[in-house]
Amino acid sequence: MNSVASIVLNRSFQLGLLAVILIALATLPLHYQGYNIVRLLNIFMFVVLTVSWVIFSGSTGYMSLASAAFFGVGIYTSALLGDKLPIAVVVGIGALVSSCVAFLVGALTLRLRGIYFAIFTFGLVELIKHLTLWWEINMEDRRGRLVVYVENDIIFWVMLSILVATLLTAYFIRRSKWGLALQSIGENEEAAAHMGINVTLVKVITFAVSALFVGASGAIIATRWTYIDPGIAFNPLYSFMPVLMAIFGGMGRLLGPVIGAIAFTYLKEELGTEFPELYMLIFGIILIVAILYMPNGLVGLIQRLWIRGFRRQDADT
Amino acid sequence: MVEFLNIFIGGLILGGIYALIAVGLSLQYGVARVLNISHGEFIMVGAFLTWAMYTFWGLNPLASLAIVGPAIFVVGFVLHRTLFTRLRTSSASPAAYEGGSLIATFGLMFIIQNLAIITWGTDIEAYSFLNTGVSIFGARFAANRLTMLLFAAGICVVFYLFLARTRLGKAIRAAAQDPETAGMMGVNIKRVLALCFGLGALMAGLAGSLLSMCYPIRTTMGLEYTIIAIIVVVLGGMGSIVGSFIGGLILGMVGSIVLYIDPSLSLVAYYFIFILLLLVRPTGILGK
Amino acid sequence: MRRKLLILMVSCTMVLALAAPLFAAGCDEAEPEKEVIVFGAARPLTGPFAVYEEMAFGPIYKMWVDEVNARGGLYIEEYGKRLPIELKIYDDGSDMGTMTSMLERLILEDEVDFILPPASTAFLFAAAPIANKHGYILMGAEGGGTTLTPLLPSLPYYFGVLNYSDHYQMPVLADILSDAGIETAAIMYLEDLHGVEYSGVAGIELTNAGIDIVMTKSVPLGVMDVSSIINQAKTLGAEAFLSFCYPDENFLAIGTAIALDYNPDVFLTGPGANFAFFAGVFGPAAEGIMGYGAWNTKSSAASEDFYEKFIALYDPGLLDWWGHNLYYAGLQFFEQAIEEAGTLDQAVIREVMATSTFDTILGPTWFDMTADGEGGGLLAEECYTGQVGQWQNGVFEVVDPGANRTAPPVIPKPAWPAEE
Amino acid sequence: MRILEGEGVSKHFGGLAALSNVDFHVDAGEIVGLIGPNGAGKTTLFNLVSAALTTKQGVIKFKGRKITGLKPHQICRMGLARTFQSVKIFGNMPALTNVYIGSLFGIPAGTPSAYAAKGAEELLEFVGLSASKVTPAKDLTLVNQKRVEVARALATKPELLLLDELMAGLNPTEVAQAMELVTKIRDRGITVFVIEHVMKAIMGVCDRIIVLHHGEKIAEGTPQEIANNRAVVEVYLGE
Repeated sequence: MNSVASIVLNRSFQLGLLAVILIALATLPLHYQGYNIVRLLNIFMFVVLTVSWVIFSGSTGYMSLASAAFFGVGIYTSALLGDKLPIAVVVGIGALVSSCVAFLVGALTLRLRGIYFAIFTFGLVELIKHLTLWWEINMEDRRGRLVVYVENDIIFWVMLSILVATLLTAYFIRRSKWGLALQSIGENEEAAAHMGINVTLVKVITFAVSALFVGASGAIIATRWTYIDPGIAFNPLYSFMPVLMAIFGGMGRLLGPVIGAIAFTYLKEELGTEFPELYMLIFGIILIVAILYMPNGLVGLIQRLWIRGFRRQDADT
Repeated sequence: MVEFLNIFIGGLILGGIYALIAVGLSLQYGVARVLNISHGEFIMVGAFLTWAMYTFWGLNPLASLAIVGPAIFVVGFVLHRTLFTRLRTSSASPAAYEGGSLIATFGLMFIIQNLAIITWGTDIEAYSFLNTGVSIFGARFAANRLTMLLFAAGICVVFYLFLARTRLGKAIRAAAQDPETAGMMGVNIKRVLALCFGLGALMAGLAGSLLSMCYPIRTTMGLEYTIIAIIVVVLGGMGSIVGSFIGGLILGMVGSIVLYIDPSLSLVAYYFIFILLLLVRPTGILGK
Repeated sequence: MRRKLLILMVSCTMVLALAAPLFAAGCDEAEPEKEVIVFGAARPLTGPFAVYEEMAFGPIYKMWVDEVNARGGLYIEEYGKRLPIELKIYDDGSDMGTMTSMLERLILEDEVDFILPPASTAFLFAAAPIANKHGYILMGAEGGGTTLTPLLPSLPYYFGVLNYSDHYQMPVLADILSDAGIETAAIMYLEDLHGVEYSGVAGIELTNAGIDIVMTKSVPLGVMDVSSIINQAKTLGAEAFLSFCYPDENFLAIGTAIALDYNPDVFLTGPGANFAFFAGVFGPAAEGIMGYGAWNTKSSAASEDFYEKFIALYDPGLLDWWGHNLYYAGLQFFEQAIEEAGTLDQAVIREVMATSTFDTILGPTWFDMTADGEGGGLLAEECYTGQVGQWQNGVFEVVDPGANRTAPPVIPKPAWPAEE
Repeated sequence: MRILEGEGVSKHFGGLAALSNVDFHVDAGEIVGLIGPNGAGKTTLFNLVSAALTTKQGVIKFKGRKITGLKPHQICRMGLARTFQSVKIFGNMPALTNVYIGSLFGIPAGTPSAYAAKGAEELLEFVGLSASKVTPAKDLTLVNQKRVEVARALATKPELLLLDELMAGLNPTEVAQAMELVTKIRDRGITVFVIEHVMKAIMGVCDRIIVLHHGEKIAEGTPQEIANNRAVVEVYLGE
């Protein structure tokens, strides 16, 4: 046991394992064209949304419900430019535009705290949605747009790249001085400011960085949806889902939101297909049970069971 | 003059609807600290109960208020005594409780909606009740909408008096200010919080009953009303009953004016005002 | 240390759990003998579009499947026997992302034999290219519209069934109105694909027919008061009021018009007026209101039979006098095309559908394909039982000029019933 | 040398004047006390100096440079640190991290992290908390939380330290320790400006005392002078 553990805990072994997983995922579309490509890329997308949300909201404690706005901006970028530019460029532009929107919003609103910030960001999604709608109807006399078609394996690779970028960013922010600043803002913003942290700058930039990935994933996933309109692009569901997934997984460490998003997406799809008539009921019950019995999320629960298991093992030997 | 009345009374009616939708949520968040995403589901259930009783038993929708209100109150009260009380005692901090209860109400939303779909299906239901015109100084209004306004105003006044004048109402306000101190002063905090949640649900149910007189209803409509309620509550100031009423009226008036100028801008205007107000005065019109 | 180990084990487990189906999918099992034909669909069982599943295409495809199975299934020559139909319905929660994924899941993972369409025009637009990419026939149900028409040449597997704005509702409406001497019309439309399209097409068709559009106002989804619009239409004295919205707004418009005593000669609404329960909701006030459509039991003997079958199974209030006979006829057509082809090969069936005429409850039924025959098709104009309907004495009469007409239009419509 | 000076500093909340036209100064190397009854405007003054609040009336200068209009983090990096009346620690972080953050961000050029970590440990030891390095700050006693705040403020390498009621709620032994700590801070070459209610402490440790009442400065002088000042005695006894 011990020797296995020491191999498993070896850092280069871990990195190697990660590399193997990454290569396995990246080469998957080369020899496989089935639905799991779609399933995986949906999971990637929700992991990106959730981890991006956690990068900013998880540490600072500002609960953002703006994900759907950034996501929608990405989607619209794709709808507007998808047939004019290479898809990688479109994704990049989607990311940047989202990020700029986030920067502006952040600069305007980050003095709002607690539930007010959450509700403001939510209102923002609706405002952008209705403005776009109004613009399309009154200025362009149309509603909705067809999005350029892209092969699933291309979407998969782009989404995988966004995922890797998101995870790396989240990981390095967490380990850096910047992450410490974010955390101290979450603990006590006033004290952080008096300790020499430029809280406004830190918050706004982090907010903008987190929106990069959300916008990028919106831009690429739009090509799968083929047709979009403001109601579809700025769906508040995409604001709530990352929050639910992060809390479901547990926010203590990076792995929590990742596992939360994976488990949640998987569960939702399987329940929706296995029990289409009852899945909302089951899903609702799972949510309530989870919040009652897993205060630290899925990861917290696994950890508790693990530690208990270890104790028993220790007692046995 | 007629145009002014059209806009003004039209605004009052809309405002009354918005206020009614929001008051319950305001109480639930302001006192019980639950941002109830399933609020709209309670509205939906109230609407469907009223519709069902009218369609199958011929019961007057206004009479059904007396049944719908208490029934939904009991559901809300029991939910809080079981689910939310447990959650509150096991939460590490008030912030954790707010987050946790948010998720729990999401769960409730799914559960209630699914049960409603099983019971009533997903089609549109509607019935005609008092669908005639009433003339006020030459301006015409739908009788059912005016009735709804009167009842909404009446319910909100009674509710306000209950909070302001009765012993129980004072206990609720004390709990809203400072639950711990209120607890020490002999207020049974668990019961008061459950009461608030129940009352919030009751208000949602009544709102649903009244709404069903004027609008078609669907089992999937809940979230739309929750969103309106959140806007009004934030506009008025969280936890302030009077604030919700004023917030509703302002939104209604603005809505009425914008509908007169350019209907397509009405929702844009709502969210614009909402966002502007949050920037200028984040605690809402009557917030502290 | 333990924590790290734990994290690692958890991630490995998850990766394995995800990878497992990949390997499973990789192993080819021996093809078992074909026992059933699976029809799959991503339908909105929940969310705002759930109403479609309950009232529009939902009851029809279920009814059709039961009937086919009662006959023992579809006879496929290739297998030399009848194969019963099995439905595989997933919930898309009225979310575009879920719908597109579910559709691909049905095609790629479940490998269903055929797919049925998702609900609403926008979703149909999204589904059509996906179906086409995988070579699956997509018979459209609730939805269709001008936006899709220019794409038809690139969508050989798409077969649209429902009639819509310029196919051929608004031209017919313009004829009806000009025949009745209507000179002015007011339009209220919903800010969505449906509303924008109808108001646009109606604007052109009515103006061509010499009718003056005196007002065009759009309302957002979720509008809670339309009195200013009704008041304006009343002030302008518009002889026809056209509400191109969904039931929520259409019902609101009618209720408001009654309360504000605006009784135009013609009152037409989009989806809402075409449902049987509409007459129940509005009672005598429904009298004279027009809607998209249309068919009724007088349209043909086959319509009468279909009506009887429907009400034996479902609440009569769910009946849709616009699309139900078309959806059913579409499925009957599909069924005969499959049997005629004698195989489950979609490309073969597609050719049969594009070139054949089959008998359905509409009578002889065929699709008009795009010019070169290489694109998709729309149900031929001659097959429709009507384009515009009007409530008269509790019946949704077809009031089109010509052979489809079941009753002449009543214009001006009767006054709203007196106050009780 | 005047390290801190204010001229005509005023602050209104709504219609209420929390501070009106206050002139004050602190010389380098001094320990200056700021006293006054509750609501006299003491914390408001600290908040203005550290930019937690802003005002357009009056000028505040630090090391001869005008600092009104700057942001809190800028003031901190200029070498002016503070603690808070009600402790504002980073509760879920270990005590050491609290201090570490101060040294990481509070210095203009930033400190190399290894060096910062070492400095942080040293400062924890300085305030007598080397035993609780890894304890989450929220689990410490109030006294120790206040000490963490002091160490955290010191980590930003200040030239002037504002201490807001360091001794409130402490028992006599702890007050004595705190007094000793204040002196030790000054011995490190840091000027100290303190708000205090514990009279014995402030009289014992301060070189000079400023008295505020209803937002106005009513007296200034050595502890001896203040103790004998009639206006001050009236304010305190008349309460």
